[in-house]
Amino acid sequence: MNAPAATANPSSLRLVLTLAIAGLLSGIAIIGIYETTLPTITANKARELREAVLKVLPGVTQMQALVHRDGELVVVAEPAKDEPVIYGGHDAQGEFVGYAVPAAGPGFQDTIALLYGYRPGDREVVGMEILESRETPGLGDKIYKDADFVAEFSALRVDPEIVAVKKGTKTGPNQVDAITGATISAKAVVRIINEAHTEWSERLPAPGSEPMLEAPDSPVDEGAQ
Amino acid sequence: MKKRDPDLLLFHAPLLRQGMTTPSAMRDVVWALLPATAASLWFFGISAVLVLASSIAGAVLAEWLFANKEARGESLRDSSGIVTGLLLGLTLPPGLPLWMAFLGGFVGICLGKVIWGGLGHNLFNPALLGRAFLQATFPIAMTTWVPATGDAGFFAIYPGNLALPFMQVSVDAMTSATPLGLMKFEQVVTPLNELAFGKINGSLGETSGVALLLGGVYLWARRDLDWRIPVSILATVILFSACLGLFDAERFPTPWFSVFSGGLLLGAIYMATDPVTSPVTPRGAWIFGIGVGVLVMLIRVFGGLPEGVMYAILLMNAATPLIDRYTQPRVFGRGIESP
Amino acid sequence: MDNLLWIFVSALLVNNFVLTYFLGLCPFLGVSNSLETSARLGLATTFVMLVTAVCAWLLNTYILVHAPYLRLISFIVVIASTVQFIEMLIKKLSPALFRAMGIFLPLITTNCAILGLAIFATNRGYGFWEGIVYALGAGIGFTLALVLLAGLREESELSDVPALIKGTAMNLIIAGILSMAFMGFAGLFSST
Amino acid sequence: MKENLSREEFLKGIWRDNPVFAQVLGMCPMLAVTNSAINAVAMGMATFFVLVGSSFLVSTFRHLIPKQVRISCFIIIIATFVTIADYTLLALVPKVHKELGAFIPLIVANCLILGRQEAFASRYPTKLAVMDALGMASGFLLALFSLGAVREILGDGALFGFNLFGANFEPWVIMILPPGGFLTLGVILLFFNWFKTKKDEFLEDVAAAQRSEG
Repeated sequence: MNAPAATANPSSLRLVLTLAIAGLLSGIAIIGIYETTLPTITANKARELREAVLKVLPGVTQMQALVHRDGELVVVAEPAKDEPVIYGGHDAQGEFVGYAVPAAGPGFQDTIALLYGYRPGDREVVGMEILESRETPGLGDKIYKDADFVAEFSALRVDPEIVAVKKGTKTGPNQVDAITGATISAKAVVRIINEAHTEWSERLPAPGSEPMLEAPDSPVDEGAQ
Repeated sequence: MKKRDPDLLLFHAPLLRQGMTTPSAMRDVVWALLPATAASLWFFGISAVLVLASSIAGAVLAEWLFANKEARGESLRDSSGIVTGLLLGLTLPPGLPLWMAFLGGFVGICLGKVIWGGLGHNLFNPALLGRAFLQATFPIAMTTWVPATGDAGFFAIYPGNLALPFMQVSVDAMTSATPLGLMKFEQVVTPLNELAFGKINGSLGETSGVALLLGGVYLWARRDLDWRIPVSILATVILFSACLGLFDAERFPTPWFSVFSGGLLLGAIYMATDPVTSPVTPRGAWIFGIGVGVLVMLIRVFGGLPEGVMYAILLMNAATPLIDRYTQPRVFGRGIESP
Repeated sequence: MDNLLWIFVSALLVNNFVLTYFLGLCPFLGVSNSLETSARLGLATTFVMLVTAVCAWLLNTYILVHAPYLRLISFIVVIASTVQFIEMLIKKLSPALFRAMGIFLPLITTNCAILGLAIFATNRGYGFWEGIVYALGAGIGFTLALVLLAGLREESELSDVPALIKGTAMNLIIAGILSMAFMGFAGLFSST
Repeated sequence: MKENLSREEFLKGIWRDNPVFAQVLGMCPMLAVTNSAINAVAMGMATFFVLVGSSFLVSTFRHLIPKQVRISCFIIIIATFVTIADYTLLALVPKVHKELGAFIPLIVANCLILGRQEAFASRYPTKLAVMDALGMASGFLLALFSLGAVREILGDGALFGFNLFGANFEPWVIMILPPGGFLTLGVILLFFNWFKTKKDEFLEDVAAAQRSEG
């Protein structure tokens, strides 16, 4: 056996020095990899977000981040940490189409995070995409795997509030057919959207006076960041 | 080998009074289940026979395959495999594919008995383990409730029953919700007399509360069951519902609805009382029963699932070693604080 | 964002650290073969979890916003030194408690449940109180799972478990059964 | 002789001392992500990288690291490799990274990795240490893959996302849920035990036969 060759009683200076050097080298390595991968990671995230926003707001080709500060909705390039943010979607001509609102809340198994598109002019939810969920495979995961259920959110009135009803008994424009066997998951999605809507509706400006698109895309340039 | 003082052994259940043998106790349970079985045949026809037979076959096959050579004859004769299969079958939906019922019986015996070294050593109720496995494995099939055959006649088989092994049900079954599901998701209350006498949707055995109670009385009269457990479970459920009713009578179920709906009676009388997997001391039995009652109501009212009897009993099975340990009359005697 | 009751119940039962995230299995499989040991280990872990949650919140709020890449390293260093510090503190203040808890403290340093708690709380963006409640739920849930498993395991060691299954395989299967039973808690308090 | 030694170090990790099946090490943070073969392999690869990398460094610098602070040094080295793996996966395969989520940083707490540094890499020359790490890491990868494959085949009717049994297969959902992880590993260990017992019996029979002949 080769015992570690360190002497029986190394000075404490040596101990501290070893740790310091190890820490320093590790720091350099970590910062190195962080700086190298950062551009790709940021680009990936931006693309993912963009794809989700375009999905929940049909007809949208450009977007900008909006936050609520001092009683009005302002355009920001980089929202601060922990600041709730929504996205304004505009079509190719720069006309405002709707908002994409991220929301989250408890589901059947764990937190469900989603993004929904909202057109304030029609007071309608026009699209919904689940970003994160651990719902039961085969049942609860229908909230994103079942195209019929997702399609329920393509023209859905928010007044007085969205309601999930037993499958096949849908009567009003504010009702969603729940999923047989996964009522809780379906209701959770509806509740999350309702809560987020209540929270945001008072912060949104009157229809027609939405923030203008500040940095229009150079002629539609998909994928480039 | 065995480390403890033989006086302290409390796991050689089933603990029986003198003159009783395991086969006779098991046979009593089969007799007691007759009314409920008959009710399930009456309401669900030939499908009930097929589902029950499949789960019994699965259980008995597992028992036979894994028993020691010497014990093989014995373990079959004490008919505990049949009881497990029958109990499991009674908790299954009538339209369940038969291969799933078979698998449930097989897995129930494997997980519930074989790995523990056979009857008397298991810590969980084998029938409920089989059902929990099926519920987790085939959540859709296990929550597809077909309505009672009624007019279609005794020999009408639910199409779901005949799915090929490992395959899905290809036909869309006519489904409907159980009274608990109706209550929880649509706020529809099923009238009490239907709950008590049957013809409600649900698993095979839970359709008629009265039939289950009859069997319970028989078991009690034969002294095969510790009356403290069903009594404490039912009392807890009634009290819990009554308290909730004080807050909001509209939203929460009434006490009688809670008792007669779902698998509560089946679970409280036949499964929670399994002498092997419930505490031995009277005080332990009360704690066990109250625990089951509270968990059932917690899951039914505040949980995501409409029914929680199976989970409540399994969870209290898991806690039984702890209950036994802390309700022993001062044997370990160190007054360790209960965690 | 999420309400506190749900965070607590979710960490305690629905998403129990041991039974659904498989965190902290090493103590279950390796260390705890008796009920008392498990209970003590669980309590010690809960305590360290609470302290870790506070530290993680401090780190996240004041340091890691500027240098997110140091997250992992700083969490490990903080957990290791917290455990060391608590050990010294307990030794000084209550030798009896130290004797009861002492040997478990170093083990906790390598318990993935602690690091897991810090990372999950960060990923979920929990604030101060949410973090505390989350840690409390996770810790008590860890203790509960460990104690239940230890009770079952003690009992199973006294029965004629076939030689092939005895040991780790049996413990894993018991854990699987318990995990199956805990599935009944899914959705608890999620709609209130 | 030297060649044999390093081959021996490599092979022992794959079967005889397989970290999961034989030593039951390092699976706590890993079981959670073995619900599909692809996740299991991704996690296994990340662990592979971390284990081999840190064994190489630890063994190369083993004479420079004082005994008193060796554990801290090991942890710093391991954590650095884990952070590198984390960012690399996030940049290259964001989809897989999302599935593995918070479990990648938890590789740090894998007792297998720290255990190999303490028991092997800090005592032996670089070549042997790397062989040992390669063997252990391959054994670990193999174990994770078999778990992930069993769970995905039964739980989803597919392997690496390719459907195996046709559209009508009824998936065993429990297999991709947590209880399935515990039960599958339990059953695999059972088979491992069974195999070992059979092998021991066989060897004993052979030995007995030789004795009686001799």
